[in-house]
Amino acid sequence: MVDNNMVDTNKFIVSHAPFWHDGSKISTRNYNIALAALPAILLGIIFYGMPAVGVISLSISSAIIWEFVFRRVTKRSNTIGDGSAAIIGMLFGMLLPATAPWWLVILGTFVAVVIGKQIYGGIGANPFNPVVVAIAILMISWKDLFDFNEALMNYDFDFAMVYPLAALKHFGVSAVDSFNAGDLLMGKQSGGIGSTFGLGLIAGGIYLIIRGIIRWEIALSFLAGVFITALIFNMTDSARYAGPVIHLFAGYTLIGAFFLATEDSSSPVNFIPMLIYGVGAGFLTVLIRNIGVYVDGVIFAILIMNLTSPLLDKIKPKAIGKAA
Amino acid sequence: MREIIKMIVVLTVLSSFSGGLLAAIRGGTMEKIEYQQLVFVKGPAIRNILEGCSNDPIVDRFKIKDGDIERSFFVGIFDGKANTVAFEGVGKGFGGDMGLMVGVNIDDDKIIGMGVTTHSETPGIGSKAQTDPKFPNQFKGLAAIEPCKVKPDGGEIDAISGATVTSRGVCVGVTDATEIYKRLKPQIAEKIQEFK
Amino acid sequence: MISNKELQIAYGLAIILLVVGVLSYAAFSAKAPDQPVRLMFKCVAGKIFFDHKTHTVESGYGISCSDCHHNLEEGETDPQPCGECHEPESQDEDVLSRTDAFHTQCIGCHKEEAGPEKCELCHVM
Amino acid sequence: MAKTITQEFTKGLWDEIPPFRLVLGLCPVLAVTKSVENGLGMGVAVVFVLVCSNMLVSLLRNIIPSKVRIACFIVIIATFVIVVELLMQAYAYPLFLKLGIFIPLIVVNCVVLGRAEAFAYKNGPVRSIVDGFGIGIGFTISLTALGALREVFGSGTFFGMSVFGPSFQPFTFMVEAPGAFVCLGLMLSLMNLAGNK
Repeated sequence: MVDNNMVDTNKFIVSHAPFWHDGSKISTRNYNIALAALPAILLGIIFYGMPAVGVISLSISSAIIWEFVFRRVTKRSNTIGDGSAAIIGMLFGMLLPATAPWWLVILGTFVAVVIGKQIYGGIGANPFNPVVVAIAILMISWKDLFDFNEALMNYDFDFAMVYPLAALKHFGVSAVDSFNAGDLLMGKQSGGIGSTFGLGLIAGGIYLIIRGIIRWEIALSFLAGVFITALIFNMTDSARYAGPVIHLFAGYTLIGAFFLATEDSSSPVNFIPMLIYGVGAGFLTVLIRNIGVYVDGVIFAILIMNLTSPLLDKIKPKAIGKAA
Repeated sequence: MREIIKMIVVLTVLSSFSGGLLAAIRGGTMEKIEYQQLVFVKGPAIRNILEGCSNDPIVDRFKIKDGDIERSFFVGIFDGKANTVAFEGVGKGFGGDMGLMVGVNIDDDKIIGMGVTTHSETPGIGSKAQTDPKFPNQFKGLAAIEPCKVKPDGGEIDAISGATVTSRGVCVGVTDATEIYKRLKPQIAEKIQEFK
Repeated sequence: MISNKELQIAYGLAIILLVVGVLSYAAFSAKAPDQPVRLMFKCVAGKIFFDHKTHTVESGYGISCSDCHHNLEEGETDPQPCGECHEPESQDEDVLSRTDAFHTQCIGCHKEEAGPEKCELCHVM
Repeated sequence: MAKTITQEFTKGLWDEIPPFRLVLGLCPVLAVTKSVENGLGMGVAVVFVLVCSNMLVSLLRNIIPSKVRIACFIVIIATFVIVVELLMQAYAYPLFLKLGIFIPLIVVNCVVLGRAEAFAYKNGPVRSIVDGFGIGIGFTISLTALGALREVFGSGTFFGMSVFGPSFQPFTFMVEAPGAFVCLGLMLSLMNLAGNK
């Protein structure tokens, strides 16, 4: 006789059909991400004016058009309605300087949508974050256009229009003394259209975490990775390596933590892997910034961690009932 | 057993056939290859130095043994007279050794031109020694029996801006060439008679 | 499982934003201001990020135009950009090449006043 | 299902075009296609080696013992590769300087060894020559196309002549190593797209 009391039977009861879909769809998720990114974009537009509007809108529309064209040419179903192309375009535009020429935007969205996503089979099948792939490829090709100091040299504001990470790399820690956390969070630094307004990005990120669209594990562990690594570097030699504040609030760190590293199909799904993924990306970011040749390391750090994400997902709890 | 012998025989015959073919082709192309290497590696500098000569200096060349090494000399014929030779000296630049071709008129012992053949200097800075004609032109007309120096060292050569080490290296190379010239002048004068 | 409404939103978004994007690129092309704010000089040894405004305004170093733009001495009114005459590879014996012109101009002043003098403080990657 | 001589030739141009259909010999494909000229030069060198080695292997196919056939193929191929290298040095020195190490590496190019093993060892000399010629031309076409694509976008030139004028800012990613992989992948997928009607 089997002892039924050994198993808590209640846990395995599933109710009868019909089931009720709670209404969440891919498109809803994506439009929520767009909503979360809106404050950062708006501040970028206020700062940089119509050129920023041009970059963002051209980026979103060309991404949708590339996806439409590609699906047509390959005779597959039309997927532009799920909003994923629009999100790719939007995030790509947010990373660009406001003066990006039109051909750079259109080529970039082509790389992101076609090479970054559709070649692999479309939404959910891409091994890398499409936006990050596009930015990495373009950044290698046209360094000058991604040099924020050079790109934004005609903008005149009441704050120091210097790209903090470039100043840090070229002139050392003393050059970034004038940046304080408050100014950096309010977007008073030069950078991409949607990547400078730290407060807006954090607010958007928290909104997405509460709605359950991005995983807090990845975002927070990324920031923790950046913070801890920067702190260790800073403690070993504070004259050569800047403190964690500048690393957290300058460059692509915040947009990377909340919008890029958390992309669904290229990040791990289990708890421990997510933590390793986030901390690893943060660690590599600071490593590239402090030791590597590139000014900002977020892009390459996320790409590398994307690569490891299937491996990391092998770390998972044992299935119930299986022998060790 | 027969199989093994067959394998050995086939492979041996094939290899010796291939060796013979290669030896033949190598023998046939050796001269041509040497000529090509000279044309493309040293040719531009030689042609610059011996500008206006009526012969092909890469064809009209001779070799002189200088101690353990054999040096190539390229003859330039001007106005029907073979009185100019170009040859190579070595100087140490910023990125390693530089090969310098120096042309000397053996009648009056004057340098008629200088050119950089091989170098690994910084592109755009030290490499100007090869690309910017202003710098090598300064060597024209200098006496080929005296060492030459850049201005900061008490000489008369203007250094390339931002590339003092390279300029100094070029001067060392030219001085090296003048020493070779002093040492080998009798042989050069003797050999060059053949081209008149 | 893509509903018509979603598709319509996407088409609408694409078309509206395309029009907005093209218009803002066409109508609001970024014009360089009359007096440059910052300049980026490109050269082999590393680009130079030159803060023109800080050098000219009163609260900065307060250097007058004619101190550097020497064409003003010859009676002209508009300061010309340095690169206008000083070409990278100068053929004219009387005109300094761009490198030499900047080196004399900047280094001379930096030594007299209190500017940075080391190469890597101006030439950055 | 015997093929005609023409079919043996044309299969190398589309159905079995290396490196797109037979994904073979990728090392030179990725490494030397920075410009059209390099691609074409490499292609011509491979055509010569392929035709000669195919012919010789086919002629000797009844003599070569099957246990040491690979060794024999390599000896034959290596011989012709060195011949090409010497000839190139003697008559096309600038191209030799550009292609450099990749000429000797034709020895280990799978396309050449693959044709010797899969075709010339089993077929007569005429067919083998035609096959080598076809595959070689296909290889040349692929390399030239890839080289053209990468050179036009990556440095804005075609055979060294400027295409887009001086204001063009080259897409340097294309002439770098990862660009070669992306380009090859895109061309492969385009061919599959065109093939799957």
